[in-house]
Amino acid sequence: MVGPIYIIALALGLAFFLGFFGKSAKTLSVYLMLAGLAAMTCISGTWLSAFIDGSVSTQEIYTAGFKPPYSINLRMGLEEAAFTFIINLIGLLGGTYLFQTLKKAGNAAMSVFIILIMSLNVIVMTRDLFNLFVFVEIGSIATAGLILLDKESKALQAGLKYMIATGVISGLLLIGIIFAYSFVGNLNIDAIIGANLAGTTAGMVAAFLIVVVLVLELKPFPANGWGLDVYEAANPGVGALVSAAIGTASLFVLHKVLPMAGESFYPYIVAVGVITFVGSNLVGTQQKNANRLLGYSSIGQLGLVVAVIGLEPVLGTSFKFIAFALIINHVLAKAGLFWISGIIRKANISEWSVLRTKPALLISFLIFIFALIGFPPFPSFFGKYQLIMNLISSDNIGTAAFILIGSFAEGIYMFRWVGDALKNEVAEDATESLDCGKLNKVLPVLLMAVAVVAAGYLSIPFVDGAYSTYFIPLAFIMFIGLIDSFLPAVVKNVVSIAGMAYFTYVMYPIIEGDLMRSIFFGIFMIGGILTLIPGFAKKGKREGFYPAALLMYAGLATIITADNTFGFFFGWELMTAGSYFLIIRGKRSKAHAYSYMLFSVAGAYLILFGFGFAYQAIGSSLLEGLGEIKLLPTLAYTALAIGFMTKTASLGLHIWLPGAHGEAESDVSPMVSAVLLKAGVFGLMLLFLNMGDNGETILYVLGWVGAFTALMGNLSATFQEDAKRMLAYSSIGQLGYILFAISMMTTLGWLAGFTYVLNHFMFKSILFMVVGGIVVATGTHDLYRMGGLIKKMPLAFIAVMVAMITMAGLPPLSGFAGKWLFYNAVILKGWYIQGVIVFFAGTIAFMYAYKMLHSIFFGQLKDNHRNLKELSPAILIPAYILIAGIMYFSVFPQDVLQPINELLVSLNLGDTLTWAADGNATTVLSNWNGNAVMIIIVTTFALVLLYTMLITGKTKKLEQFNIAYSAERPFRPETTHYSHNMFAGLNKAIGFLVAPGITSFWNNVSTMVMDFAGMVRRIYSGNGQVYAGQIIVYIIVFYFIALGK
Amino acid sequence: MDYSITKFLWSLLGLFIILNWGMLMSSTMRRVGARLAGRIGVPMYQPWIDLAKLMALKTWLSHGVMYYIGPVFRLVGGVGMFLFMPIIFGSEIWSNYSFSGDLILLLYFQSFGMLGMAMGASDSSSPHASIGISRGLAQFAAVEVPMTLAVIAIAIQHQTFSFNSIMEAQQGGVLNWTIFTNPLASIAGMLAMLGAMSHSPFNLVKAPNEIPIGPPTEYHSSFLSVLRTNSAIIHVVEAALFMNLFFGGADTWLMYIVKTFFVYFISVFVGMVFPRMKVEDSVRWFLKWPTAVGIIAVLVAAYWK
Amino acid sequence: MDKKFMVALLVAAMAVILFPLFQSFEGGTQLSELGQYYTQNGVSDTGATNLVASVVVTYRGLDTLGEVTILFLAASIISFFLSVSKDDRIENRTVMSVTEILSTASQTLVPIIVLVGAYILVNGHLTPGGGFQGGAIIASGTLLMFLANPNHKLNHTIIHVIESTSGIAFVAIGVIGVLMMDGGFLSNKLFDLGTPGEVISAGAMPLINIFLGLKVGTELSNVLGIFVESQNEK
Amino acid sequence: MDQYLGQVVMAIGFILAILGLYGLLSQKNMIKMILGFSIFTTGVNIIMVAIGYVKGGTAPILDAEGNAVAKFVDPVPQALVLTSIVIGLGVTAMMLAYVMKLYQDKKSLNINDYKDLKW
Repeated sequence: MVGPIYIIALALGLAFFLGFFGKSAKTLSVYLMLAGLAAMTCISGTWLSAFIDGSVSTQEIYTAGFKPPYSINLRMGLEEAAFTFIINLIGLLGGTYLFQTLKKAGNAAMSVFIILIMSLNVIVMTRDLFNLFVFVEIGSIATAGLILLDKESKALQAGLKYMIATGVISGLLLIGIIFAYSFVGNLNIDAIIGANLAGTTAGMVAAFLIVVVLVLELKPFPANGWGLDVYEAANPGVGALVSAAIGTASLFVLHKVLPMAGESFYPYIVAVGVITFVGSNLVGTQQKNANRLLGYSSIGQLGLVVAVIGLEPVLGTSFKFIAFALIINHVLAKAGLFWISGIIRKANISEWSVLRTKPALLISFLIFIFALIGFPPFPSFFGKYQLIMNLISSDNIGTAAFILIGSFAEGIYMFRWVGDALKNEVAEDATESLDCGKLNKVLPVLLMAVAVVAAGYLSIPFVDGAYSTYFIPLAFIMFIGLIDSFLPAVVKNVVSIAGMAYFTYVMYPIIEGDLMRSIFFGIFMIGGILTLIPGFAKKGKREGFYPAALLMYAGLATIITADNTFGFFFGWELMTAGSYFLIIRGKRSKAHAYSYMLFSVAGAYLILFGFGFAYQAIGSSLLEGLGEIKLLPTLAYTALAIGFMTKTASLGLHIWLPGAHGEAESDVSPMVSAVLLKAGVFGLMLLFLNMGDNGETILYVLGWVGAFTALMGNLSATFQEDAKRMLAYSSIGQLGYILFAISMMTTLGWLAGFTYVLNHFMFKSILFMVVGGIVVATGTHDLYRMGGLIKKMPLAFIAVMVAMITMAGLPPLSGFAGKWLFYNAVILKGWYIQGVIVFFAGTIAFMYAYKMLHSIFFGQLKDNHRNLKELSPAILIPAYILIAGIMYFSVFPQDVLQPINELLVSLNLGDTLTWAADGNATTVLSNWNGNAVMIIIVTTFALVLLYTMLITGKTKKLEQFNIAYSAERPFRPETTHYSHNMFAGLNKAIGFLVAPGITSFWNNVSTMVMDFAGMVRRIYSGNGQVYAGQIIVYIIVFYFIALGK
Repeated sequence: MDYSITKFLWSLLGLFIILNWGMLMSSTMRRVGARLAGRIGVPMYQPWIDLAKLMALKTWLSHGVMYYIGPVFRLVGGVGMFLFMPIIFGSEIWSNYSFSGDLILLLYFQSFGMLGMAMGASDSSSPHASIGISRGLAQFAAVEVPMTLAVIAIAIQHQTFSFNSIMEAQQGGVLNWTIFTNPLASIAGMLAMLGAMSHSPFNLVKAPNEIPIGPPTEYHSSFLSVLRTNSAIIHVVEAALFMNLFFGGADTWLMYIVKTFFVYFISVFVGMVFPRMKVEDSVRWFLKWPTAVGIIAVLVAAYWK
Repeated sequence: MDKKFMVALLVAAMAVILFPLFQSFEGGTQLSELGQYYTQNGVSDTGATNLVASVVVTYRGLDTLGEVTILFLAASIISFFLSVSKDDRIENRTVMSVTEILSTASQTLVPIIVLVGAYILVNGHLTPGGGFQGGAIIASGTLLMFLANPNHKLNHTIIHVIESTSGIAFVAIGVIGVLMMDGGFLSNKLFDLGTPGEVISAGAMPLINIFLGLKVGTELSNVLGIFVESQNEK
Repeated sequence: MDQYLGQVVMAIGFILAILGLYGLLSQKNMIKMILGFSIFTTGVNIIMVAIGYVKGGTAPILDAEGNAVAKFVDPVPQALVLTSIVIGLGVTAMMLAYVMKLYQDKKSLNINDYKDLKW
């Protein structure tokens, strides 16, 4: 194996050698430089693989032939090998990426480039403090040089600021080092660590200076204006190096040197890291410049790792994995993003929509962003999960909370960016500035994207509860993604449905015997297949649709089949990501998908937070831990409940839903409404079953929340003019019922809940499919622009009517089962007033049911709809399959409800309902025989119809306008279709209840955060001197907080 | 579960009695109203004449399938309500098909006819029909609140939703009637009844006199006869519902007739005294006083439970 | 508040932080562990009588390599972005005329300065001095030349060749140390250590000092040259 | 005097470093800032030298025979300071080059005029 010292020799020799060429042979020089970098990568790579094999042990490299501490020594161990490999790889790919730029800049720039990478290698390997200083300086100067690659005025300014800042801190570092030498008599890092430098006051000051400077090298918030300017002004290729390679090396150094300051100093490093992570991401929310935004994000991510480094004593054996996962994730994703930025060459993130013209880059971009936020299957997901678990297990709840807040803040700007990229208009001349003709620019980006996925896969063995089977559906989705651009939607639809059916078949045995899981699994999978069928009505390729839909369903399936919190959370995040991509496909969905994502991410972090307590309780990821929470159970359960309620869109957390569901594509709405929302219900059920006595208060509060959600949702639906938004609000209301029902925690309540879950799944699928199809056919969302369609679409009308009768809970259809169970449950539970609110909501539901039926199917047919035909069978077939389901449930409710009843009794929710053999259900309060009701009503209907026909006889159909209308005969359908503001009277009376108070509440919150961020970022005044002053202030404040006592 | 033909015929007989009693009651009230206004009014047999005439008129015209089926829905709603409620307390013959459900079923089945009717009238394409329906639904929603509160209060009080059990609890003297044992719930319930009966002041839905608004306006001849039949039935059934809940039910046909007349009379009498309200006012009114009374009733019932 | 006052406050606070360091300093009572080792074993280890030189060149040779690299970097970067393209260059800019004394003196002094530099450089392992010091003195000769004639042109090709050659030689010596002697990078024991005190002694140290001096001298001169030439921009 | 030589030099080093820092942070003129920086690094270098001082010690250079004739000062800081000086030189040269280039751009030496990047 080639000695690591050759990395230095090779790089320096090559750098000096390039000097021979002067200004000539530039192309050759670039190739030489790349060859050198490749050789360096190979050297560290062979070491790394040898260490992973276990065929070598840690090597100490002595220079000058003397043993340390008398001479400088380097170390090559597993960690050093890994870090140098990352750095060299980024160097190699970064050099490849910068090929043209470096060639233009000349041989000097290439020398600087290779020296920079070399210095980072030495920084990682050296065990001598002063040697570390020298190579840190080399790195700084080389960076200052590379900043100038583009020779712009801004870059010059940034470079000067950078030099001033690094100059000041390196002087202080030198003072620290020389005094450390004075106290210990040695410059060897291991010797200094062994010597208890921090034991004396002065020794502590020396150690403080060393550590604080190394922290400052990582640009901690808020003393980091100089770093941000570099990110903004430098060539993105250089930004990638600064963020990925230099940041990585600096982290390693901090880790190496930190023990000098002693155990007691670690918490301050944690604080520094967390403040940086939260602060930088928060301030970043105001940023629109892509490179500067990446700077904020880089600084934040590095801050997170700094915090992890400070947490080393706490994290124990997981430390290395967590730190490495976060670093590798940051390196790969951030380098990739910077490189994309260099290809896109658009300063403002709102212009990044041009990415859509390059699908490969767009997918890479999305992979990087989702990796940064910590979505599966990327390494940061694994790292963050384990980090939060360990933090809460070790009682560092505040730290965990702040880390999650910081992650959320990062999401705020990252998803705005994604939204811009996916939805903004592409300007006509936008592609002109693109610089992706050269393979050497694009290839590194794609490599990073592949690498970050691979790194996620490699993380599996390190996290408790992670199985490689979670990647199987992902592999299928990747396959669909690969064929996505070539095949028409029909083929992909068939493949997707087949894939889902097979997956269902394979996965079902895992949950067989668990009825609760089976029900939800059935809803997700059968619902998934049924909601995919309307896709046959769509034409074209529908690029991106199938990967997204399958991602969502894969996530849903994983949630159900997982036996541990990790798997659950893995599925939860997959589902969130998939549904986000589905929702954002709608024409006007950008803002709605954004708010959906923010609520989802916040909810997911709350869930993760709550899972931490479960992990704490049993020391593993198993779901059983949820029932064992002893540490702050109320906090944990509340966090989990709120987290799940972001998905069920309960009152206060619902504002994303109407837009997200209403504006989604016609076949996406049933997926995200009828199917997806049940994931939140499943989560809540799981939670409630485990809360035990700790949950009494929470359940009581949630009962009220559910009741008001139902009222608010239904009332808002009544006042909607937009057909799909009406259905969306209706979903909020229905989910409110469900929340209320399961909050009762009784057999009857839960039975009602399950009835609602099943009914809502069926009727909302039908409604969204059919109404979605009608919206597409008529070309309008507005109910008052439709009308009279019963004559054109009788089958659609019957489907909607059945669904609406079910929703309204009228006997004899299955909706009444829910109502009946509800009444019984409410009285037995004693939640009377809440119950009345829910029943009031129920009667209101009746109103929008009528409004929708009337406005779409009755009244006046519009002139431009005269040529409409019945909806496509692709929509009607799944709708009628679901109607068959409703009918079965209505006629034989006991077939469905009796097993569930037995399940609930076995769950100790009480035995309060008995079933007779003839289908009569009895509680202590009441009885109901669904079977008999159906027989009687059908018979009566038949007899009455017969009677009516007898006395009426054969009729002839009237013309459309053949009505008396204020003594005039109308001639325009528009003037005679009563639909707009239909319930004006109700609105006048109680419309104030649904004044958009909650929306404005959240608007105010977001404005406040934004204003705060805008205020804080004023500290980045742009003045290099001020930045230097801020560094000094930072040191002073840090000193007086940490050592002031 | 008795689905025998005998049972069916007994129910049919009950239905026939109720239909005629409903028509008689309606003509009585019309006469009472006329006298109050200083007119003579229609003869007592007028409803029968009207019904016969309407049935005899064969229509040729329809706006569509739903228009045709709307009255059917409506009548099924009325008949169904009748069938799901026992007529005479303690009588197996006159228990109808009340075994299939109880108060909850009845409360929800009320809407069945309404929805069908609403759709049928909508199918006529006349905006006036839908205007009337929208008002009716709004008012119905508001009325349901005190109604639900009253029902819940009674259910708490008697710990049952079963008609038989509720009536049973009220046997043994006038003072055992809910109106005396639970006056607050009864007040809320009776106030709700005023709305449910759609008489003045809560009859903007039909508003028969001033403007041609509301579902019945759209129907003529035999369709109207179906609706008339239903309205006769439903008035009695509604009154019987309140009788069963608050006035001890009926253990003989005589009591049935007396008590339903009395309940029905209350609603008509109020209508004669108060002028019609706008729909937003009636919504506000129902959500204010009757609801407040109902909430207190529930709280009191829950307290005494 | 006045900005300067605030800065003064900051600096004062900084002084407070640094004060314990000053306070702990006892004025030098004894040698550190490392210092002791070097004074006792320096000569036998490296064969150089100048212990500073033995530390700089041998014990901490990697630092020195880094140091050279920094100069190289600075020179490269400055040349990269201060270089003036031919089109923008004024060939001979008019400058204030230099006095007779200065120009004459420079002609005599420059060779002497270079000679002194060379001496210090060659004897670096014996007497105070070494590659850096020698190189710096040589560069001061260049400075004097520029002072005497601002339009003087340095021959960049020669400078680059010397610079690169000596740099590569430095690295090569280091690598040979690893390959041949098994002594580690930049080992001094390439050649016989010889008799301490003689010019040809101390193993590779004199050679390294020479390359170091050449490199430092050329790099500093180069930086000076670039600064001067950058003034020729139109 | 000899008794306190170490402390005196050390004090001078600290004072210079602090003054240099003050200059760097308070002067608007970028050349003066760089002068401040130079003074700061000089102060640091002096501190380094002072650290190596041993009372009564001489330069760590042996006599011609290679024998220690006297008590030496510590050679390590002396070696380190050499490196430190060169680094300081490199950094200062770079800063000056930056300032020259910036001046060509805007014809101003005031640091407040170079705030194009912020927030």
